[in-house]
Amino acid sequence: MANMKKTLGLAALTTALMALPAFAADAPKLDAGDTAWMMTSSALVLFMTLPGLALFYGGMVRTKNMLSVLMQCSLITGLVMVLWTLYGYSMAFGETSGALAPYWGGLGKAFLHGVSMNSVSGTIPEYVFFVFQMTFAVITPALIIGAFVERVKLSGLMLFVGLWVTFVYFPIAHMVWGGDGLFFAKGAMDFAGGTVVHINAGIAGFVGCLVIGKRIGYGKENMAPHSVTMTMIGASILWVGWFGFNAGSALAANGTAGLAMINTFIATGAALLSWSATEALVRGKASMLGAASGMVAGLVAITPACGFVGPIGGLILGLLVSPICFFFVTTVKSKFGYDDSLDVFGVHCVGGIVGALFTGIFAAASLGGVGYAEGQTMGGQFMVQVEAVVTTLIWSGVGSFILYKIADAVFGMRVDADSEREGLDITSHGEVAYHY
Amino acid sequence: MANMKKTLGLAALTTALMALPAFAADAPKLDAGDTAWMMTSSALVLFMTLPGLALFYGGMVRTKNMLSVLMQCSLITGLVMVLWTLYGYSMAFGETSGALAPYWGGLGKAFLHGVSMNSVSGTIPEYVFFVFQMTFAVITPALIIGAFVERVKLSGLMLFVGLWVTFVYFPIAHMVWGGDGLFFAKGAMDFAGGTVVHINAGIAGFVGCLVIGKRIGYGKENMAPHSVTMTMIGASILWVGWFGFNAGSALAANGTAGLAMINTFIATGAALLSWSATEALVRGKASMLGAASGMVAGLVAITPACGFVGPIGGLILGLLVSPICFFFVTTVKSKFGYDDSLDVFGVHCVGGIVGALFTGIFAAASLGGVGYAEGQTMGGQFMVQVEAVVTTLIWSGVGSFILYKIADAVFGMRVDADSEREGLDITSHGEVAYHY
Amino acid sequence: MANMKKTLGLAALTTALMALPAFAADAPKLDAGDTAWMMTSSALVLFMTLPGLALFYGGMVRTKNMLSVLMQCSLITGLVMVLWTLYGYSMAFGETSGALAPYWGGLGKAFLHGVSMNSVSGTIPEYVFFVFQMTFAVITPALIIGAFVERVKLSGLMLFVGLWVTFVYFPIAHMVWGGDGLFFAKGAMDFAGGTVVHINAGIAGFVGCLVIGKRIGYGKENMAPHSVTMTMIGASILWVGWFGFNAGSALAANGTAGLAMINTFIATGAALLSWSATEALVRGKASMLGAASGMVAGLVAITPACGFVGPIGGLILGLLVSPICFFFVTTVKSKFGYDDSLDVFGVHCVGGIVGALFTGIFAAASLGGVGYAEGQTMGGQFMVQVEAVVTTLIWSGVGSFILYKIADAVFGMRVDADSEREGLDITSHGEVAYHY
Amino acid sequence: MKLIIAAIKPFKLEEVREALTAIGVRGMMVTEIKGFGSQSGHTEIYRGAEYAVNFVPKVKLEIVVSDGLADQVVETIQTTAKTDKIGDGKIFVLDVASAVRVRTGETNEDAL
Amino acid sequence: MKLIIAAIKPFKLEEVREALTAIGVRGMMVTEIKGFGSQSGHTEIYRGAEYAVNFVPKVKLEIVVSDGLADQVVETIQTTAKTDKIGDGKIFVLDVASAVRVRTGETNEDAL
Amino acid sequence: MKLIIAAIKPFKLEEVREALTAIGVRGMMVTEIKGFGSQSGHTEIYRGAEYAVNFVPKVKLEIVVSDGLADQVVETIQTTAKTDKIGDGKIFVLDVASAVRVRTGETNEDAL
Ligand SMILES: Nc1ncnc2c1ncn2[C@@H]1O[C@H](COP(=O)(O)OP(=O)(O)O)[C@@H](O)[C@H]1O
Ligand SMILES: Nc1ncnc2c1ncn2[C@@H]1O[C@H](COP(=O)(O)OP(=O)(O)O)[C@@H](O)[C@H]1O
Ligand SMILES: Nc1ncnc2c1ncn2[C@@H]1O[C@H](COP(=O)(O)OP(=O)(O)O)[C@@H](O)[C@H]1O
Repeated sequence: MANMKKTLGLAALTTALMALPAFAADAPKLDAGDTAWMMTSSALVLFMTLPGLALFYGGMVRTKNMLSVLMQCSLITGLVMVLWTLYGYSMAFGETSGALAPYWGGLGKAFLHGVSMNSVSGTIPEYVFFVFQMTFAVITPALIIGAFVERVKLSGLMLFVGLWVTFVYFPIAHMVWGGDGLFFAKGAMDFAGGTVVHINAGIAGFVGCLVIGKRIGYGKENMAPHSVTMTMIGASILWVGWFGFNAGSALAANGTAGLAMINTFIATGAALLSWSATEALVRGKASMLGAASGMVAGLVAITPACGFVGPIGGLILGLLVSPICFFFVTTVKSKFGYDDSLDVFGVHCVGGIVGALFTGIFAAASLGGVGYAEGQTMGGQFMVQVEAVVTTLIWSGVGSFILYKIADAVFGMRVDADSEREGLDITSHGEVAYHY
Repeated sequence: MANMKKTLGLAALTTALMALPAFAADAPKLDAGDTAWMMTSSALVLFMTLPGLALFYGGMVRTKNMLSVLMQCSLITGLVMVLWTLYGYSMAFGETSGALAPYWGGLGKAFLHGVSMNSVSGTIPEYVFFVFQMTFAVITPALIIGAFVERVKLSGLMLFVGLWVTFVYFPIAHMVWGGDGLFFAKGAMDFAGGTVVHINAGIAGFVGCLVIGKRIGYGKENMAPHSVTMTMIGASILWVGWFGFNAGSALAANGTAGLAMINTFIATGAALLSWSATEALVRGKASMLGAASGMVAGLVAITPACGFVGPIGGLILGLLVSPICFFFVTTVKSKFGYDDSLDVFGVHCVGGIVGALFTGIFAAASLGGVGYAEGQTMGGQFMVQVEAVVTTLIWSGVGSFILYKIADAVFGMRVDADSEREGLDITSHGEVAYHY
Repeated sequence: MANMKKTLGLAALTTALMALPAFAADAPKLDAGDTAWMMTSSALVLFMTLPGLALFYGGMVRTKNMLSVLMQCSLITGLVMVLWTLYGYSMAFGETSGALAPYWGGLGKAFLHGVSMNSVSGTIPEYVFFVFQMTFAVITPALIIGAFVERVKLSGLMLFVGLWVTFVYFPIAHMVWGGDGLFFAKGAMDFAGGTVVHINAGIAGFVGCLVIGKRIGYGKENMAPHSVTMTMIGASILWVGWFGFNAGSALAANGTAGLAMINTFIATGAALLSWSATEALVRGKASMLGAASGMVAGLVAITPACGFVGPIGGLILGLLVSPICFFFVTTVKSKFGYDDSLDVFGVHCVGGIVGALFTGIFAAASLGGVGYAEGQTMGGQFMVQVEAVVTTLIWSGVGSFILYKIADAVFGMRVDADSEREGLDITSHGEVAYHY
Repeated sequence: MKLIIAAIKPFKLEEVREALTAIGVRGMMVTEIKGFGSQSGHTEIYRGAEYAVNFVPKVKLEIVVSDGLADQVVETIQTTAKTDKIGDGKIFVLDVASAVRVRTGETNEDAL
Repeated sequence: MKLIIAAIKPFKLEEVREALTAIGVRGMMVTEIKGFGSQSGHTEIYRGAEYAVNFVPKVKLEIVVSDGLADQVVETIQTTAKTDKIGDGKIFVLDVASAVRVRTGETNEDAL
Repeated sequence: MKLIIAAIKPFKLEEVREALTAIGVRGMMVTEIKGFGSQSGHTEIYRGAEYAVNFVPKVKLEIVVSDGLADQVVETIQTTAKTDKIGDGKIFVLDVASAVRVRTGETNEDAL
């Protein structure tokens, strides 16, 4: 998301942004309207994870694993909130000096040290800024699990998540969003976290499904979603919540938020349509699961772009992303045979990359976008975007691999075969989802 | 919804409204509080359609058609968003001159031409005004499908919806809400779209179920709702989302929005109770499906009234509407034998008419309402309301009939008998909703 | 919730609060940002009841009683809204004089007499204040039903609820929140209604399950939740909606709201984790139902505390509450053998008491809280909290007992054994929840 | 006594039940089953994965009747459940050694 | 060997299973069924539409036992499942020609 | 003709169906059941309440074949469904008196 400093940085270069009243004020002062919107946005982003993402994913697994998915999302939520409070916020948004300053924010704000009810961040209470950012830290690792549900071991997963947010997410968040962060200087455009959240989680999931291996019976047994209804509810909630994610990333209720919002509507509607159209062309029938996948693909792709591209750019981006993701979740996945169970890679990583790259293009003022920083060209910006994507893929890919191995060595990352057969709900949680 | 011009027009006549600070400002200037509320409202109205309406309807069909309902709502959402962006917004809210100006807004704002991040509409970004209005355009055709689910053909339906929004919805929206619109001059009171949305969709659905015909087995086989739970979830989400629909129609976070909100609470609670009381009296038992129906009936009836009548007027309107709708969905429907499967006519059209007519009465200052335009009497206003209702019924009824026939000729509006028996989920979408 | 007067009262004593701009203004004037937040909050609290609480509870009962739970929540919503409009608001927030003034607000505002679109309460329309408070009055009796679902008789329940809000809830709300209320003078700290809502409902439920008796087959037959998925959805919605409940209780979008919000996030995340950890330690497995219970326990405990304690205090409170509630719903309940079916006592009453008492401790400025009123000490405040808790337990416990007996004498509070066996959905409502 | 087992199309259940009641059948057990036979199933596709579902939803009736009534029951089912389309179902008849009514302990034909 | 088929009230399942275990039954198959009999169903109304549901939820047990045990099984079910109310259920006994245990290939009484 | 009733592990269904098709079985009825046997169930805990679930999900096949095919069907099921773990299931064979195809009225072996 565009934190204050970042937005101010870009604003200096973009006349459009300078006209907004919010930026006219010199000394930051709490604004009730902005605060209202950011509290709403924070609630919306939590809503995305619980129950949004949990249902989107949960609907796609078999009944016997439903609760394990809901539970993994819930526990990740609790764990990351606690870690964020203890040191995560400080690592990501604290300020430190010295050689490590580009990589983390230090521990100065650990345990919310020095932050009070009267602390203000931009025009909103710092507490609200804290929770808004926290909801991003929560959903990112929750996204990862889609790649290896139905077989992952809970203790190993929780250890992995604790390590991953500490060594991958918090540092990357600092590098991208922290005013003195490493990537910030390079001028990569990522309005609401396409890189930090989606590419990051997508590649971590991909590595995870390779490390953990395929489900027993994969490709042979029927692994049809146990409730496409739940998946549709989840996707819809994701859409609604994503307005908080994207328009909330303006950190104010202003014209930029309005731009992020209109894009989050139009690109998603377009992606929904184009996924369905692709299915109709390729298979003769458009499925609800496809439409839900299209919604999410559109949301992912517009995330980095939503505050930079114009609505027609958003529309085109939405139309483009679905066929590309469709190609990955059908052709590419089946060709290489990895079991990325709920297509975290095919939708989040690929959709995130498509979004990041096209942001570099559609941000051009000539294409209806807000324009580039002074002196930057489309080609130049595109290369910056490529660099940001590649760096994230490598950092998160390699980091995740190491952390999976550690968690695997300590607790194991996979349940035994009998438990997998019987289902994680009974074997890991001692309960079953439905008694109709 | 009360667009700026309209509200200002009424405000000139109503001292109550003149007192509001929002209207004191001369030059429109972005207000963060109003923007926060309108972004929230836009998200809420999308929430009404996905997953609200989709679940409300989907719960009432048989399992084998669940996904088809969810899918129809999703695809309509995507399609109308794209059309709204391309030309719908311009047709409805653009400005044009000449003889056709009362009927449409021209194509001056097609592709969002001339609208930028800095464009302001009232006190909110025009982008936010755009998306708020878009969510209304989305839900209206989605409401229609309830009349003929479980047998409608997807391709025919999508063609119909594309034509219908273009030739029925966008023009009516312009006529009612556009400052130079035909009906606007007549002074019809419709705060949040009872006419444009509910009567319009209700009559279109009614014509649709007559054109398409009854479901196979209608009246003989058990067509009980496959999940009243989903219907209840959907109705609840509709209620929550409707605060965006109604209070958002004030286009600001002010006293008028507060009035719309209190009415949306009280009328709905009253209608829920009175539907249940009616059932208890007539049948000895009050059902959850009835309570959910009552909620929706109350919401529909209060829609035109919510910014004009006082809370006690709203309470009475809520108490009245349910028994009337109950009479239509039970006695009238079974007497005439049409298969309006989910009672789009009986709830939306009838409820909308009840609301429109009583708005003309309860708006009287003597009855706690905001009062009429200068020189208008209760009788006079009532006749204006009747005229608006009848005009909409005819325009939409006839227009829809023609468009159904066109869509039927091109793609067909109904699936074949075997597909209907087997269920649309498998035959139209190649998937099934549940694998428990 | 902290109504204006109360907050002002405390503010006078607390330098921290005095710094907030909202309190600098002399004459109350409508603020669009505050209004936006309070309308959002009102919608969120309705969302908590419908469908949040209804699903949280409904998922835990057997299929045959699902609709009865949804229906009880719905009917209570409608009934309390109507009563609140007729006289409840006046009783709770009206102003009267004389000896009874500490106990009720009179009938001066019955039927919303004297309240108009232009009435302002603090910085928001009084209509919005009205609906926000109404949503609290709605959810409290709905909470009670969890103690005796699956056997309660609808007519008796509705009579009980009507009596209960009139003679227990409205007076207690006045005593606690009314500026001239009895308890107000004593200085009890209860930010968002831990006493009025949770302890109050919890003890009423407890008395109810004793009066009504155990379910047939309790302890012998399998009474496993019919859908833990629905319970998880409900708990998640409760969490999201609770931001309206807690942060909305600041009645403005300011730093206090931000504090309430951060606590509502962190305490809940911590409680979710600590319930799961407790289960893992005691039983070897952490369940989804447990995590959902932990969420709710955390939300309940933080309710009185959220505007007074610091985030680390909130974190610790969250960690503490779950093991205590766990002990009550497992050991204590099975030891005494009462059938508090969905643990209204064990979670809401016990959690509410834990929250109320710890509020008295963690509010200390030395522990990161906002500090006590001038001259108050930690020990002194703790005793005030104890007194408030005990008074509520007695008032509500005794009052509820009498009202159950009246309702039982008039209509009966329990269905006959055959109806209970067959399930309330068919026997009380004439429908069944699912036809898969 | 005979046990008659029939697999029929689900939407025919109500009609068959009425027809059987008319000829004096007083009880039966009905189960939702997945039928496999010459009627082909359908294909479901979820993202990349394609599943051929070879089973078709059917309803199974199990009816115990006296020997005398058995033929008539079989015939009634056959004529009522028939739609002349593939997948209409099958009827099987087995011998029953004895029957008991739980409520009264009555046995054999008295138990039906 | 005999196949004993019983339709009983669902809430009696656990009790019956325990009673049967006590007399030496070591296996059974349990199916949720819709029962039709003299116990009447109920009416559901959804908005205008009224549906008479003639079926009542029952549980069907299928148990194969040696001939020697069969009578005792029938009696145990009858006495345990009995509530003296209409709809308590029926028990039918059929002859079984042979039995096999999948895991070991053991046959007939050894397979049970 | 024989009625072959088999209770097997659910994930073996597809494999068994294919194996049976290969030897000429052209139809069957499949039901999801709860099995009780030596394979133990599991325990579920919901807040305070602990439930021992003694049943294990199984799939029941019912197949009517000509007498000649019966042995081969039993053998095929036995070898295909076998995993050598407890709970693999049972196969029972009963005599069938007659069969009818609903669509055509064909009887006995012609009906299969
Ligand atoms: N040999 C069999 N044993 C048991 N059930 C059978 C057998 N053959 C068919 N059935 C049942 O009868 C149903 C209809 O059979 P099918 O072969 O599809 O159609 P038809 O009877 O019209 O030729 C199947 O779905 C299955 O449930
Ligand atoms: N002739 C029959 N064949 C098969 N099952 C039967 C038969 N008669 C009754 N049943 C089963 O037994 C159950 C109980 O029978 P019912 O006639 O209602 O009660 P009762 O046995 O007390 O007279 C029915 O619901 C049905 O499942
Ligand atoms: N006597 C029986 N009658 C009917 N079904 C049985 C019987 N014994 C076992 N079954 C069925 O076979 C399944 C497997 O039996 P079980 O005893 O668990 O394993 P195994 O056959 O490997 O010893 C059971 O779940 C049950 O469905």
